[in-house]
Amino acid sequence: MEVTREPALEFRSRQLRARDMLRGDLEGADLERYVHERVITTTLDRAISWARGNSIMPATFGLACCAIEMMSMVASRADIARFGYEAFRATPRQADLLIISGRISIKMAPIVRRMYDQMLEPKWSIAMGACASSTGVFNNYSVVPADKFMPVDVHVPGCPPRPEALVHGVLRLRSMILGDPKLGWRERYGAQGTEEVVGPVAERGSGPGADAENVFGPGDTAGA
Amino acid sequence: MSTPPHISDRPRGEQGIDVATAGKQLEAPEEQLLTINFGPVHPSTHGVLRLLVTLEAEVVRDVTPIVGYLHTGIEKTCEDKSYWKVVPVIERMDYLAYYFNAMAFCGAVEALVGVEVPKRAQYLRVIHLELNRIMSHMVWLGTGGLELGAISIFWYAFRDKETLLDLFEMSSGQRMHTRYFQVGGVFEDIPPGFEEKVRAFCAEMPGRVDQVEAILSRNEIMLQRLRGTGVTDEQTLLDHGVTGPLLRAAGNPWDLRKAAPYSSYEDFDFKIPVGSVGDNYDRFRVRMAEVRESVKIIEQALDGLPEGPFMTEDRKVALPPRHELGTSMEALIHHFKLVTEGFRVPPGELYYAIEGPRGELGCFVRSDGSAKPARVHVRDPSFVNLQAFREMAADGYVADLIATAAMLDPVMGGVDR
Amino acid sequence: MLRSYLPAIVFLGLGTLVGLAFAMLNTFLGPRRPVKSKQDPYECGLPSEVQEGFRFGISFYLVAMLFILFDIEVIFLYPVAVQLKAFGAFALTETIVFIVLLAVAFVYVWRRGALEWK
Amino acid sequence: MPDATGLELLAQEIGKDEPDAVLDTVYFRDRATILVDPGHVKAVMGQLRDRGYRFMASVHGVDYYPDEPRLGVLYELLDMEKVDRLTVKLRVDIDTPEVDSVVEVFPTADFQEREIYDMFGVVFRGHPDLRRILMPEDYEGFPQRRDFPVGGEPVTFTYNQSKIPHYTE
Repeated sequence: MEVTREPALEFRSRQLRARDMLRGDLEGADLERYVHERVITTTLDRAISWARGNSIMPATFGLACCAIEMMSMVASRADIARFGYEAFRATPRQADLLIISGRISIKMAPIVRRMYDQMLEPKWSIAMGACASSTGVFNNYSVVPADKFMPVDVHVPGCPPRPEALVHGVLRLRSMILGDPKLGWRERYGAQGTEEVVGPVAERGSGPGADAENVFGPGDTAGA
Repeated sequence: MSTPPHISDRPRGEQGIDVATAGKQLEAPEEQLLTINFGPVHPSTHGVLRLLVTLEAEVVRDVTPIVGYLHTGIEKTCEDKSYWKVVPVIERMDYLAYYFNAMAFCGAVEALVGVEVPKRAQYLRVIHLELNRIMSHMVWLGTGGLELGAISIFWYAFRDKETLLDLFEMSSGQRMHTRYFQVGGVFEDIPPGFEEKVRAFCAEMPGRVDQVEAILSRNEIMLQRLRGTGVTDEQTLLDHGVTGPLLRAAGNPWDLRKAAPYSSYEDFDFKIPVGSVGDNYDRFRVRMAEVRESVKIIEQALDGLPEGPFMTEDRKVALPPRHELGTSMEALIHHFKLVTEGFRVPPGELYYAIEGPRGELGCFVRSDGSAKPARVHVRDPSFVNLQAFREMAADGYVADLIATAAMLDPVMGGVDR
Repeated sequence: MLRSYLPAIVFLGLGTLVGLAFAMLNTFLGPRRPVKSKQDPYECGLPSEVQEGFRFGISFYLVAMLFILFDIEVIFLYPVAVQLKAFGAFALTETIVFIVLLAVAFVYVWRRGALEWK
Repeated sequence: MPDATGLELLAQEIGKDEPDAVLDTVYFRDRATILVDPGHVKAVMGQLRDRGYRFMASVHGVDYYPDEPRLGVLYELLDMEKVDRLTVKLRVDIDTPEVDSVVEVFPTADFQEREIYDMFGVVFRGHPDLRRILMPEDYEGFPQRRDFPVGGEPVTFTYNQSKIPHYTE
């Protein structure tokens, strides 16, 4: 299974051509093509999304243990300031990224939803940690996953995720905003059809998971 | 307030108290008083603490802490897990003192089962407990500095916190919630390079504390903000059940590590820092001095670290070592029994208290003879200390309210459980 | 005569243009998702109970007035400080008189206790 | 810890002033517990406070599901001078969960009694502000009782995937 790389323009070759252009060694057709590629073709949307992607201001919204790792992300080792996202705004009026760092109890859910509603447009949200993405360790009466009541763009796994994992999540969000989301592992390695949740028999089509039959009888949770 | 459709259909009557009249019984004329939410989403409430504050211009007339916004039902979840599975759940309760939660629970269960923890495991536990106490004080220092305007202190404090998390990762494999303590001892012996790294940390830590003290302790702004604010006398604190650095700052040297030594704390000599006036400045100095004392304890524990097993030999409770499984049949049976169902604890109930970074952290465990605890309750110091917040913050300025909340250091995971 | 003011006018025009652009840019480019609770006042995540007609205490205005007073004084010092060499000793004495006048006002305010918060 | 004989002496002393207040004394794992009749809990607490147990560490509720007076309330008392711990326990039936509040004697019981009311439904008479503290104010049911389901979401697997609505609907 060969791996699909980015389009042909390798980073190294682009760097060399930029250097030639700066030195003035690039003329004729090469110069035309270079200018055409770099300057003219950026549409207004891509320019705006480039500006938005590089100027995200997260909201200081710490809930539980993940907030401590979020603070470590701002601290000196896994430093988010390298990407310009260290300006944590206290009010939703000035923030456009809501990092839900911690477990959301049913008493806190309407407040998280209200905080998300009162944020600036365009806004994004990251469900940090297992408790915000799914209920994590606490699958009980009092914890609500973030997807239940608000749209979530990036789920960062971990309990708590390492600061580097959160920085990776934020960078994944940035590449989503810039319009070329990084390929998920299924698309990159061509593994569609291995999802463990297969549709009902009627809609399964012919993919590898099509002939999955239920080992346990309905309602039998002995294996879980 | 109509919430969007896909929020759960439970009616959302938020306001138990009638907020409009909350501050009315005070003597100031009505239109002067403003009752406002110093609410769950606030940069200086250390998590999701909500303070219903009644203000008269800048003076706080009345403050009511409203908690519960991080209630995760941990005690109910513990009743559904076998004993050795409870440790990771209970560690996520007070998420800055995870070794202390595990120590309280393991201490209670060891007392119930009657298992004896080997000397080396007790020393390893003391080392990790004191490292965790320093880490908890560093996070308090970082966030407390942010609230008092000393922004750069956040980076000083979190630099030391990162070294500590490296040590935890080295000994147990994970930065936070390490599940390093087991009922009957410790999960793994410390790796070879661990001792040198801890000694290096202990060598440089007092210098770091001196740096912070040089910046903060004689800083005029800090003195103005902390000295004389949030003053509470010792008897009020005792009536409200406050323990830990808050009580010691008021002059009462009550520390369970000295009063009722557990896990061989009696082998180490260390002093208990005690304040005199009981204001925020004393609380600040007491915690900084506690960090120095913890470093002393760690060094003594490392010097006196005995050889021997790091886990109890009682196979009914502890997993047999890996190599034994290949040879002895009993080890295989014990291993199978422990892994599938876990060990059974004779019926009984008891309360076991240790000294957490914020006060007395007690764990009540009741067992009904099965492999799952029938009831686990953790007496969290922040939850009890919050009750004295009204005595500390009433009739002060709003700025003093923030300084007092910073020095109280409530961790909402422990408060709401 | 108009020529000597041209740079100032151009500067003023550009200033307002750029200011307006940044203010209005978001309304044109940003997506619109009107939600009922978006316009409500933000009170730490909870619906706000404060009535609109709430009157602030008088001490707030007092502090604001004093601040404006002494802030303007500093603003006047900047141009003098920049061109002190050009004006020579005359400007120096003029500034000292200006500062002494305001210092007298400051001492009066201080003695009356307007700086302490009642 | 008051050892076994000390516990008996203490129980008799309390019994003298408060007739039939002490129902039973338990000495388990060298920890002393006094079982008290719910009606006399405030008087017993006052006496114990005068006898030196001036600090109350914790108040917590327990649901002894199978055996009969189901709800239990435990008070952990601490004598700081003699470093002495004592547990006062009382059992209340689930249909009439009424107990006197001890907030006048130990103000630290305020939040903790509200938590027991919130989690178990034990009503504390005379409590200044008995409301739910951890759950939303309009929540029905008492979560920590043994008959209250743990709740939570069924986990989606292949076999039950069609029965559970799609995760984010």
